[in-house]
Amino acid sequence: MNTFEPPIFELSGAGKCGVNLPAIDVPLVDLPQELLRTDDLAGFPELSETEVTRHFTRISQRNFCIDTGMYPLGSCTMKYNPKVHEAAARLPGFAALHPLTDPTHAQGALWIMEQLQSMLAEISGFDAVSLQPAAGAQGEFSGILVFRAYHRAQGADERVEVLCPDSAHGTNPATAAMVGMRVVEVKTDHNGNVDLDDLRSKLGPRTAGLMLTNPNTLGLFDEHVQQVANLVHAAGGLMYGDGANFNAILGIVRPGDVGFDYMHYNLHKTFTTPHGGGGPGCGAVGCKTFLEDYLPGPRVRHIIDSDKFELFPPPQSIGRLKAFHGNFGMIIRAWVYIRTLGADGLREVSENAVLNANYLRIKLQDLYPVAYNRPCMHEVVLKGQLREAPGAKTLDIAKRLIDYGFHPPTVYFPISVPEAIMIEPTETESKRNMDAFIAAMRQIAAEAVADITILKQAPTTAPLRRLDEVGAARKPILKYDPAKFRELRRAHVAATSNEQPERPTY
Amino acid sequence: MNTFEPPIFELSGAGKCGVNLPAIDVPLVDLPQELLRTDDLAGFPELSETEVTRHFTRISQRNFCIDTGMYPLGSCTMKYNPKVHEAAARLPGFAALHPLTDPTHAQGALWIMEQLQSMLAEISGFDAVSLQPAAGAQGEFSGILVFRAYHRAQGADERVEVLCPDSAHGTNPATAAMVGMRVVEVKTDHNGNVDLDDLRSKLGPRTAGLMLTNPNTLGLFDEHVQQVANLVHAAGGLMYGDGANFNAILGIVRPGDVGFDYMHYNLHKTFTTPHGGGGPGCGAVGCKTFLEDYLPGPRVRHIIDSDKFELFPPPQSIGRLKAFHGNFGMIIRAWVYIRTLGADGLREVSENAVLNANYLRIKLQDLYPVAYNRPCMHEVVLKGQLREAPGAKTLDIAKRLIDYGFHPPTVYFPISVPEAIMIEPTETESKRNMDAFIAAMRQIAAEAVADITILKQAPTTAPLRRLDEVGAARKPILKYDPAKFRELRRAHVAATSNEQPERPTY
Amino acid sequence: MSHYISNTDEERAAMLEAIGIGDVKELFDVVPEGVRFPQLHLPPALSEAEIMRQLGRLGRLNSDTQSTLSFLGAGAYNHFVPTAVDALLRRAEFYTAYTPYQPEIAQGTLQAIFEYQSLLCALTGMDAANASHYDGATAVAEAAIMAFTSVRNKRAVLVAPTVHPHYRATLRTYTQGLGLTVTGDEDTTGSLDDLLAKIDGNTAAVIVQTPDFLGQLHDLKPVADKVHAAGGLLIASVDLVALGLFQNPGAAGADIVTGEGQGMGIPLSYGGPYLGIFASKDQYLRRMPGRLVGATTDMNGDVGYVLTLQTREQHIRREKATSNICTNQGLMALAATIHMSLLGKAGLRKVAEICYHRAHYAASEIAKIPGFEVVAAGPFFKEFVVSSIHPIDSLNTVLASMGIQGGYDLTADYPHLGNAMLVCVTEMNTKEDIDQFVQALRTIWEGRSDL
Amino acid sequence: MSHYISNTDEERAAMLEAIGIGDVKELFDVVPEGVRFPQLHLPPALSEAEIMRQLGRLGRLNSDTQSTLSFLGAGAYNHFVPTAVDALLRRAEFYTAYTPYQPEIAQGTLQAIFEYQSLLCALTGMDAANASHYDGATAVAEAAIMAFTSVRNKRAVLVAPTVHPHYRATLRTYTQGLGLTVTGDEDTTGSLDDLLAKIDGNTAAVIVQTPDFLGQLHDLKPVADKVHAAGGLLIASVDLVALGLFQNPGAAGADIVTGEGQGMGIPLSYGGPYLGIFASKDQYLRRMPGRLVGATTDMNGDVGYVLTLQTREQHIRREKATSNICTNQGLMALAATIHMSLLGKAGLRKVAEICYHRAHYAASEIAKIPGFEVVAAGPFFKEFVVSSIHPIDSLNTVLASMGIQGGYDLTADYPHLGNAMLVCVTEMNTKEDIDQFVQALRTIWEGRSDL
Ligand SMILES: Cc1ncc(COP(=O)(O)O)c(C=O)c1O
Ligand SMILES: Cc1ncc(COP(=O)(O)O)c(C=O)c1O
Repeated sequence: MNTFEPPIFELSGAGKCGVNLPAIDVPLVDLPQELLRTDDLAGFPELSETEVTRHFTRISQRNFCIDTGMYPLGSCTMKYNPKVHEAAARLPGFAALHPLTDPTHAQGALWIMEQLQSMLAEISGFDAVSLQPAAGAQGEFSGILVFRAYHRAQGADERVEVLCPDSAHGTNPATAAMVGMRVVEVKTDHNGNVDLDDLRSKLGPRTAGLMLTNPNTLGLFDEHVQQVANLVHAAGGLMYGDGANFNAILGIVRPGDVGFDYMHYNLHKTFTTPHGGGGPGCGAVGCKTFLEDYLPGPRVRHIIDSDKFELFPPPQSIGRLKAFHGNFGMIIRAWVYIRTLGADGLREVSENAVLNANYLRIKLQDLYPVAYNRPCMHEVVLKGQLREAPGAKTLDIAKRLIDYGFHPPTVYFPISVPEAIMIEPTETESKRNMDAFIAAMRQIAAEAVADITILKQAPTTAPLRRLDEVGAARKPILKYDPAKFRELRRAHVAATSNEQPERPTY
Repeated sequence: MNTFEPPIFELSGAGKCGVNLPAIDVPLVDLPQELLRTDDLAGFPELSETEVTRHFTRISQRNFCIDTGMYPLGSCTMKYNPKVHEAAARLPGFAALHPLTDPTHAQGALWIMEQLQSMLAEISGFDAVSLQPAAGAQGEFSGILVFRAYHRAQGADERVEVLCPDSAHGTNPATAAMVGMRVVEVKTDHNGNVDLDDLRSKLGPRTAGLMLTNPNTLGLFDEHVQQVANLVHAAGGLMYGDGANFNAILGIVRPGDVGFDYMHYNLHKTFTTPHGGGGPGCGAVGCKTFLEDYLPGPRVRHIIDSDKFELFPPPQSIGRLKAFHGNFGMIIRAWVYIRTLGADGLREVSENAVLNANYLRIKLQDLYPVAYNRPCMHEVVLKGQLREAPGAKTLDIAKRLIDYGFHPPTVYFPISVPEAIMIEPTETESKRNMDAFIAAMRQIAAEAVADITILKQAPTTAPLRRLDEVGAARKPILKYDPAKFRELRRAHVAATSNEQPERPTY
Repeated sequence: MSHYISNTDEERAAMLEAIGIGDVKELFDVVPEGVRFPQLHLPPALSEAEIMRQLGRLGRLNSDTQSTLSFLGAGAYNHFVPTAVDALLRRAEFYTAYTPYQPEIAQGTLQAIFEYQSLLCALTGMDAANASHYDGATAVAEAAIMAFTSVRNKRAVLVAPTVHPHYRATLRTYTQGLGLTVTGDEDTTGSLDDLLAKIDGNTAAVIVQTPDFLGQLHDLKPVADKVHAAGGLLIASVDLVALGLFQNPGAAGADIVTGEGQGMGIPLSYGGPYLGIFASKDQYLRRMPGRLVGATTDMNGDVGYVLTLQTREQHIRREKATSNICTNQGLMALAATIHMSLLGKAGLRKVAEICYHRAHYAASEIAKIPGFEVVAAGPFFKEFVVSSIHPIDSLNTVLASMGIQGGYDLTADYPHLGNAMLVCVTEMNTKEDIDQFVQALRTIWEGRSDL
Repeated sequence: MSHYISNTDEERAAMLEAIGIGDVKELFDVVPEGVRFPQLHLPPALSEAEIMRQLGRLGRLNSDTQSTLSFLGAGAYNHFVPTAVDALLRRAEFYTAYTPYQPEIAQGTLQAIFEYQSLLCALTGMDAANASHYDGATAVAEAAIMAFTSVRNKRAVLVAPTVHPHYRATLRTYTQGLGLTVTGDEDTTGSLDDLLAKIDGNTAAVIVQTPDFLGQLHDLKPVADKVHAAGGLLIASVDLVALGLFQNPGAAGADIVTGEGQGMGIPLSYGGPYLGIFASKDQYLRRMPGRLVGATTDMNGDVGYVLTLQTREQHIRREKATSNICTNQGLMALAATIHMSLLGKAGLRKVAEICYHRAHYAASEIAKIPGFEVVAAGPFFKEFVVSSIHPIDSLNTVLASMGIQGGYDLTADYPHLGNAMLVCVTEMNTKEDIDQFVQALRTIWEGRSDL
């Protein structure tokens, strides 16, 4: 069924309105004429509710999503998003609760926040948690700000170097830069661990800390994580844990127990708050006691000798990261998740996630070389380098997977692995679907040998063929403009597969 | 994107469960062994919530629906279903209200029911309303039972003939038969009205009443409706109004004002409670005072000298039509609809519905002959008899419309019109979409001349091609059976378009 | 114009022009002038925010099962509905579609109905199930008609007095014009054995409910044997929830199985929409009312689903149809399908077990309170009769003031039971809830002068 | 196994066998033994019915805007959200998708973002808008950084004291490591003119909010002129709802427009997730943080949408990126897009008008009560300051007992105002509600000894 749908602006008609608003029931007063807008909201569309509903329903069907199929996007933990979470977050007692409500009248919400703080601390082995950060990147930002504040408090203003492995996610170096730190890259050894020699050579009196993802972005648990932590600590640095891959180790090992000082949780990954097509998330952070006072606030605490809870700013806080108290809508979902799974359920999550990833590894590694040949954690990084079809690129393999009904894995990340294909099935994926995915991957390898154009032309069954990204960047059209759309439709630029940029997708 | 999905039974795996149930928190007691089932629920599937969600999400995408496009199914009033209705019906005060709750503790629900009764009576010109019937057909059933009871109360047991126009919907004669009445068919005149001469000839002392849809199923307002009513009444019969087409005349004319004694409302058409893929509905009924005591119950009434409401059975009621008080979920939606549109909004509904239908009529009648050449009401009946392509059948035209992105109109109904195509755009359809529909119909007419196989092969862009309905009926497979499915998949019976049964769809 | 209307004044003017008229009113010239354009006296139109606020207020006037501890059943049950059911039901593709008459673009609905039919057959032991009937009452009524038209020369239907009173009333409404007699329930004290004793050569069908209205479970086998021996059919009215644990009615000999499916994923909604279960053995298929979906293949050989055996139905056969039913309870059947799929084998059994054990716990605790007695003639599932020295209506009024919705008052329907209420316990009533209920009854007993 | 896990024991065993191990534990041999498999001390797992019941209980401990009459705003607003917004947002295709990195199968998300960007540009008068920032606070903070990196050799940012206190705090958090100074708001009594007087050659940007935190509307034009003359940029923080009626910031000269989009279709949710608005003039585009969607064509020439200009972003440029933002507020941007599409031109204007007139009605009524004074230095939109002889916290406590949520207590943030509350009136507060609020204040005044 064709779901083509024009830009909403092309459905507009003068005088239509899609909402049923109340009448003005008070006396009218004068408007401040000099402050009124004078453009009659030019360019704003006018549609009925009927049309708006159809428009967004139709375009929605042009999306692949977790509920329509396997979405093995490495580093993103595209696990099933439980429906009960959606109902919970929409209960009026929470959805209609104003953030500045007197805490006495928001005890239900504060109770949930306090319990989530405690549970996250328990699961990760930290002493204190702040739920404020809006996403992982903001959690990282808070962490490096805390490192900076801590070092300054020790009089070590010169500690301005943040070490990041070459496999690190882009947000790690970008974060360090936003705090005004200098990024120092650390090599990966032949087993996919932090290269200890390289690390030693880069540590020193200017070291603020190391940002480490563990399991790392190669899907591997660092075999020397405790040694790495010891080295960093010995050099006076602090250990930042990027918790994007926490899904591999719930009930398996606590980051706080292997030397991390601070870490962020991606509630929108591990604790399955929905990705929403790009967000929102929650990048709650946890830390050891000695950093607790620097945490971003407000946090929630139990008022001693009472059954009440209150918000408070940590005494030496690096400050507010955003308005109000955090993305509560995500907090409540994560809380429901942990409360309904319990300790055993969480461990099952990780066991199944890791089992599934290793199954894919075993079944694909003969055709698609693994980046590092050892058991992986919740995801496996392969290389799209087919021995018998060197012309096939990871991008082609990814696009061809679409025709087989799968969302492609993350590609070209980590950038340290050439032609990387990073597959994270998550614990909710079935063996049945994984077997179909394996079959598709093997079939694609065969197609690549038999007729590479099948891959180069893919996808052919998606709502659109490959798009001209190069053209999009060369002449950006970032908002609707009838003239530019007319031109675009006339142009019919045929983007060829060779023009496709190869860039990380995660 | 491929949405093929196996029967849910083929996704089953031993030991999986898709719900999170509470533990048994009470002492266990013995089970009555002799009454237990012994088949271990053989054949029952076992899936995770993840899998169940995916299964139903995927199959849902194989449906066309109002929210994805124009659905001009004549007689069905496929208008937009407002989203606020869905929220209203799900408020816990209603959705979680037990029907046997002491009425003192269900006043909110009774208030709504009483007001809907009054509003429906006002809109239609009747004196009393019962909300009990579950659908139009059950409303009809109640009406003919009331007619029977009324005649019997007058000692006229011999009145056992129910007159139905040849254009009547199938439920009309089927209803009469269910009450044990004899159906007498009345002809349609050359203007699409009840043929008065034929009517006169069929009225008599055995006449229980006439079942008339007005506007009728030809989309026409009967030009002699008052005369018809007078004739029926003069013969001692009663007038039943099939309100399926009420959408044409809200605020335009009240059936009670033109001679009807009893009628049903299809809340799931006129008052836009969603069709749900086949149901549920609500076939509320209204009548004149002299029939009120026979209505099906319970009804709701205001308790005199109080601000309370109560349920009561009409004194000479034909009885209960179902358990409890009616499809309250539909009642509340219809109530919201009327309360948010008001009198002016209702009249706009009909004006726009009729305007839209006449626009289609004017734009298509040169190619597709109209059944009756006069202004229509909310729907227009054309004939799929293309002068220059006699090989094209209505079925082919309908199937080809799918490829153009439209749901086909109702076809082969009314059965009194050969190759009928019954188009009801409803008031919520846009001129833009109707113009596209007109263009598609005209294009199809051209294709029929140029290459009839285009039509015979259609649809080609739907999730499936034409299905083998003849085979389905010859060897019915009405439940999942692995062996039969294996056979079916092997058989690959190619159904040809010629084998397609032509049958009413509405 | 309302916010649902998608045309502008300009577009309307263009359409009028195309039609060749100046005003939309002219389209209604055919309507007799004296009655044209009546002024409707309706309350003023409300905005969306206003209506939702008013609904909030009205809703709070109702004591729903979330705001009280409810022990009310009697044919409508407070069973657990997983959030996933409604989340899927709310997909517009399902709920804004019509009956699947164009199978190429209605496979979602058709496949769901096919799966529904299959699940029901597995649960009931029948060969075929229709796509739904209105509710448990109309299903049993139409089953009686189906039995009557399936067997020859028998004009009597026997119905047990323990069949839901609303079902028995509906059965009488449905059959009043058909020249068939409904008897067996005149004496509400009558047992199943009394009913069996009434079977004779004129008996077209016997209707038995299990668990019956009073909660008791019955063995259908002896009933089936007796009625079959007399050439009639056994119609069983069942609770799908009980079937997770108890006797498969088909295996026990039932010919037609009906029931109310509300307990399987459908909210209470003050009485509807619910779900009429309708299933039978193969030999009665051609007399079955309602829609049926069958599996087939398309022109490419791909498996698909279509409405089938439509020659039974009103739109084809008109006055010769097996029933007049058209619109059914499609979306409710979908809800039950999703619900049953989520529960699966293990969940179905577990829900039934929780109900059973909790109901028995409640019964045994209530039995301990002086002034209350549990009246159970045999094994029961989730409902049981409690008789009391108190009139039930006053008892329930006091309970309501304690935030508890007591059991159904049986006084009117089964006067022989005296002051009796039908208590219902499901998986939604925790032990704590039950203890609170028991405590409330005890308090009432202790301060009995208050009534 | 939890009900989310889709594999059976058998399947798990088969996978283990394929991997060549006997127990899933072996996969974790790499984890240091001493810390492997810790026992987590978490509360026992609850069933779905139990968690929903507990949430019901917890929710009722909160005074939400449905259970009280709320006049609280201060950066988070009780605006009307049509049901259609959430109905569409709940489509799994939208909310369970990831960032649209594979455009062929993410056109739904991409087209929606493109439309969002377009709507924001129309509303703000900017040339480009990003796909969202976290919230109004982070948007203004990153706008300051963007301005700082866009103009050369200027290291100061001036911020008006009437910018939301949380935004100013966030701005300081964001800029603490970047060697740029934030000033202008040291004196909370300072006017906009005082701020303009501080502009000098080192001023990279001036940040002004309109309507400001205290509800006042400002003319941006003189600010823009002044800051442009000094070579700096004007960053405006706006309320999208006000833009339905009031000054187009782009037309008035703003270079970067940020704001909080919560009022446009997003529930209060105790403070988040909200929507950070971020838009700018073309010349600053290459320094813009966050995602951008552009229109293009596919291999067949069909129009489609892709993420574009990604070389600004962290996943490409790493430490040289314009920001570290990755996950944003995509679904909230979708909510705002649907909301704005539903409102359209007429609706946007009407909502702003209702807020304006009702707020002014409330102000004029409150001004009539002895003991209360409306403090307004100029035109306001939907919020205004009321000073009182009563301490605001005690006033609000009394109001709460009357079912009313009073205005935001300004005492801590703006001590110079004395006992002052920020009262907010939106289209959700009817005249009747306002009258009730006014009556409550009057009652408090009359019985003032109660405080
Ligand atoms: C390894 C890693 N680190 C950090 C992030 C950033 O988290 P967020 O997108 O929540 O800001 C991601 C997200 O993709 C990630 O995969
Ligand atoms: C003219 C007419 N009459 C009666 C009916 C029967 O109504 P229902 O399907 O609600 O039983 C219909 C429904 O399609 C109809 O179109």
